[in-house]
Amino acid sequence: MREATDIATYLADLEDIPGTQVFTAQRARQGYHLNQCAMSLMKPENRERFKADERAYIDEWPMSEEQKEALLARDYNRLLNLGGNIYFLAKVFSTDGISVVQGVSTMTGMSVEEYQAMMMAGGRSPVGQRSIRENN
Amino acid sequence: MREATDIATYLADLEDIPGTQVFTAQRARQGYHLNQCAMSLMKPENRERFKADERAYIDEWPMSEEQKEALLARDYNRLLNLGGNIYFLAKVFSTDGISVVQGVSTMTGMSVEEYQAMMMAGGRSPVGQRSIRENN
Amino acid sequence: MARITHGIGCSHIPVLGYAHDHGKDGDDYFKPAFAGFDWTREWITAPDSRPDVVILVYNDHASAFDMKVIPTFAIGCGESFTPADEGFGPRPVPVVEGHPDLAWHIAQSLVLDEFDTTIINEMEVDHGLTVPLTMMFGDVEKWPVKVIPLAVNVVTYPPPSGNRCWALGEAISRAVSSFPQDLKVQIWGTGGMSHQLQGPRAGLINKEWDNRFLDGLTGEGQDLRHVPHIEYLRETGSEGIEMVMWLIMRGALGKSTRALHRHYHVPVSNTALGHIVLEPVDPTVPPSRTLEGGSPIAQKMIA
Amino acid sequence: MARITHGIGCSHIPVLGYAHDHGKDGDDYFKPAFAGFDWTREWITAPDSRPDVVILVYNDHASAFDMKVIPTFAIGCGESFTPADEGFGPRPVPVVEGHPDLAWHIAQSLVLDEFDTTIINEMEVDHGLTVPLTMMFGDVEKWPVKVIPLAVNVVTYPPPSGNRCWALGEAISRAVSSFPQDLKVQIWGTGGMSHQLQGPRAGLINKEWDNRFLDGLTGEGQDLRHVPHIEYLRETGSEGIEMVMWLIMRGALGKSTRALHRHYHVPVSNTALGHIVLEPVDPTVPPSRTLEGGSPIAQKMIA
Ligand SMILES: [Fe+3]
Ligand SMILES: [Fe+3]
Repeated sequence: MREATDIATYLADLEDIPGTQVFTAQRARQGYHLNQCAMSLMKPENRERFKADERAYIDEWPMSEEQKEALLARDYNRLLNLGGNIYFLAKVFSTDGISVVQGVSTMTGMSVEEYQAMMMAGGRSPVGQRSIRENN
Repeated sequence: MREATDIATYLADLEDIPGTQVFTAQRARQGYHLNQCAMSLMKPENRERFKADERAYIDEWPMSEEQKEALLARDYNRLLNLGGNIYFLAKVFSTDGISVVQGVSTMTGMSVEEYQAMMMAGGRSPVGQRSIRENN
Repeated sequence: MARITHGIGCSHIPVLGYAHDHGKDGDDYFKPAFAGFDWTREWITAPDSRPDVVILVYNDHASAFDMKVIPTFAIGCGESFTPADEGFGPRPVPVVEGHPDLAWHIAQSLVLDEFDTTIINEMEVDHGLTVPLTMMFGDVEKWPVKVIPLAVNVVTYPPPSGNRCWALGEAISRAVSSFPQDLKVQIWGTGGMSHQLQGPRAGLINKEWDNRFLDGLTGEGQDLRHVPHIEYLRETGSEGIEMVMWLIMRGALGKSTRALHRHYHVPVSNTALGHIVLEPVDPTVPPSRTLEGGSPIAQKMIA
Repeated sequence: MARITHGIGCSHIPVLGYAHDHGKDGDDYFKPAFAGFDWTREWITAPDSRPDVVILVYNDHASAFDMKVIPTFAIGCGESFTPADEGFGPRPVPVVEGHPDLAWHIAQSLVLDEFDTTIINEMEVDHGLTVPLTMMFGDVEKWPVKVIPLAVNVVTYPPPSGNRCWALGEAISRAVSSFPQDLKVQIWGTGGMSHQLQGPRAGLINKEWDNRFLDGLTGEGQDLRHVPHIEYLRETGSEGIEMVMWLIMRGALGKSTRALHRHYHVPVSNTALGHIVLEPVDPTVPPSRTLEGGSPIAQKMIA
């Protein structure tokens, strides 16, 4: 029993959830500068500079080209895959003047209207969404 | 027994040591800006500004007049009494270009030479210096 | 002596702050969400139940803490805390006044009790802290309570376990009851309930699980302290993990509780809104096993 | 698998860094202090005993952390750490390279093991960390080891208890031995021994107590974990409390140890210099009582 209780087993389980990227150390490390860059948009003067020239602004951060392209494209699923964290990326939603619902809906493959209709109907059911290996 | 184990009893004991100011929360709060000001002297540009006009520099910090006077006078025992912490105050030693031994000796009522001689002879004995109430 | 009189659980959904600040709380969409707080707003300002201080357990959402420093438990010991600019200007709500005397007392007691707390003297506070204040007190010139922020890392994995959170609550109860001033203290656990803000699975809601969780907070049961992180993630969405913070609140209430009020509403934005007001029935918490002063040698040193 | 091969205790007296950096380590005053490290310098670079990584337990002296944020235990997970300017320019020593893989592994394991660690990704390191590196490795172009800084609050009261420090060491040992890469890891406890830098009582030295402490680090005894803070303060001076950090090192070595080398010298500046090299005899540490994965529900979730 004791052997199965270490951090490695714990972490392996976190990868078993459909459509979900848990913000583990590995992702935190990969996305470090991406997230720090997104967080810098909390300052109004940085938001202005970002809006004036997005590419120039993000070139100040030591991110990978892939991360930069995904950020310019507002491809949030890709950003999550590259170590982005949603609370940091939400500063980009605000900068773009879109709501959290709008931003989040872009990751689901639904239109905002479809996503909102799903939420009004009680949200996405956990059935079939719990585990990749158990398919439940 | 359990009643005697809370933080209040713990803290009361810390006040029972001769010639010693333990850096408790109370002192940390009282000395907050004094210590932050001393720590700012880690930056070379701040050391220059401080040396150019000490009073003007420390007036930028919301310290009490008593703290300011003690700092200008390099009265370290008084600074400890007013919430200063030695690791923060040591940035003032460095700024003044004096060694830690020199700075520390000023608090003991000895000359640097007397203090150094005491250290060379094995340091101050703990005998009689352990407890005010036990006088041991 | 100070004592913990009640615990409150409450989601801290940012759009509720927005709705309140822009006078939209009467709109059809928001009305049922806010209506469930009418009872609490009346109760919490009544002379018998009004608290002097709230220990407000919440998480920072990349506002005060960036990736440079990630404390597991951080207790705000400052005089006051300013609302953060989360990307569209700070919320137009009062500055939050702290209670440094009690906060430092708790912080010091926790360290002696072998909780490895981080002390914070200056920080801004985001919707995680200000939205629950708005839900409870509405539109005020000045918050009618002092607030001790207790920030918990639930963003970078792993967050503290449910068991550790519950145990922290127990230690907070011990610390509060050794504070000499006569104060009524509430503890609030915030965040949740089920929600997921990321990826193709975003929008997940689990009413059954959330309501079982609310059930589990009352009575004598301690099953919730053993729910592992992976269960929150699978059942309640990636952001449902915030519910571990409610367990700090529950742990601080002691052996058994009863609910005075309960409210659940779906949807608010992406999230299931939950709210509960709990009263201790038997507030006993276990004695510290670990307090430095509890060791025989320490006892001998203490006159 | 990674394993903790040895523990080292070592004072981190700033003037020794100064003496080294200015070529004064051969001076009459400093020579006996440095001479006690000759054995260690040879031993630690020998192929059998040279470590790949050092977990370096130290305290920051108002260099990286000001009064705004005071973490009890902070683990450096960054790629590298630059020497701090403590008031007269940074020491002319190499940048300290971290081991983020192992550091994050330990940090995560500790949180699951119910230690409320703070993760630090960017910080400067002061004499508390760089002086022990100099004492062990001398004048080098590049430190021959990776270093994981573990900063402990021993400045603002209360520091963690001796028992908590020892238990943290045990948890670090468990974490290291679950790291899959084959690494020789040393753990160093630094600071102390007896000294007081403040007030009329400054200059206090207690050779008897210090040497009993060194004795207590070897063998099977665990008495040191129960020494209360007030005893360090009374017996070893206000800055002698730094010795609690040696207990993290000792705890990580397990059930029993033996000393390979020992050195004690008074005075160096205001301080009693102590140094010890320890080898585990029986490295067993107790299993975690608290690991989230240890709960039956978590076990069921783990396939
Ligand atoms: Fe939240
Ligand atoms: Fe030190």
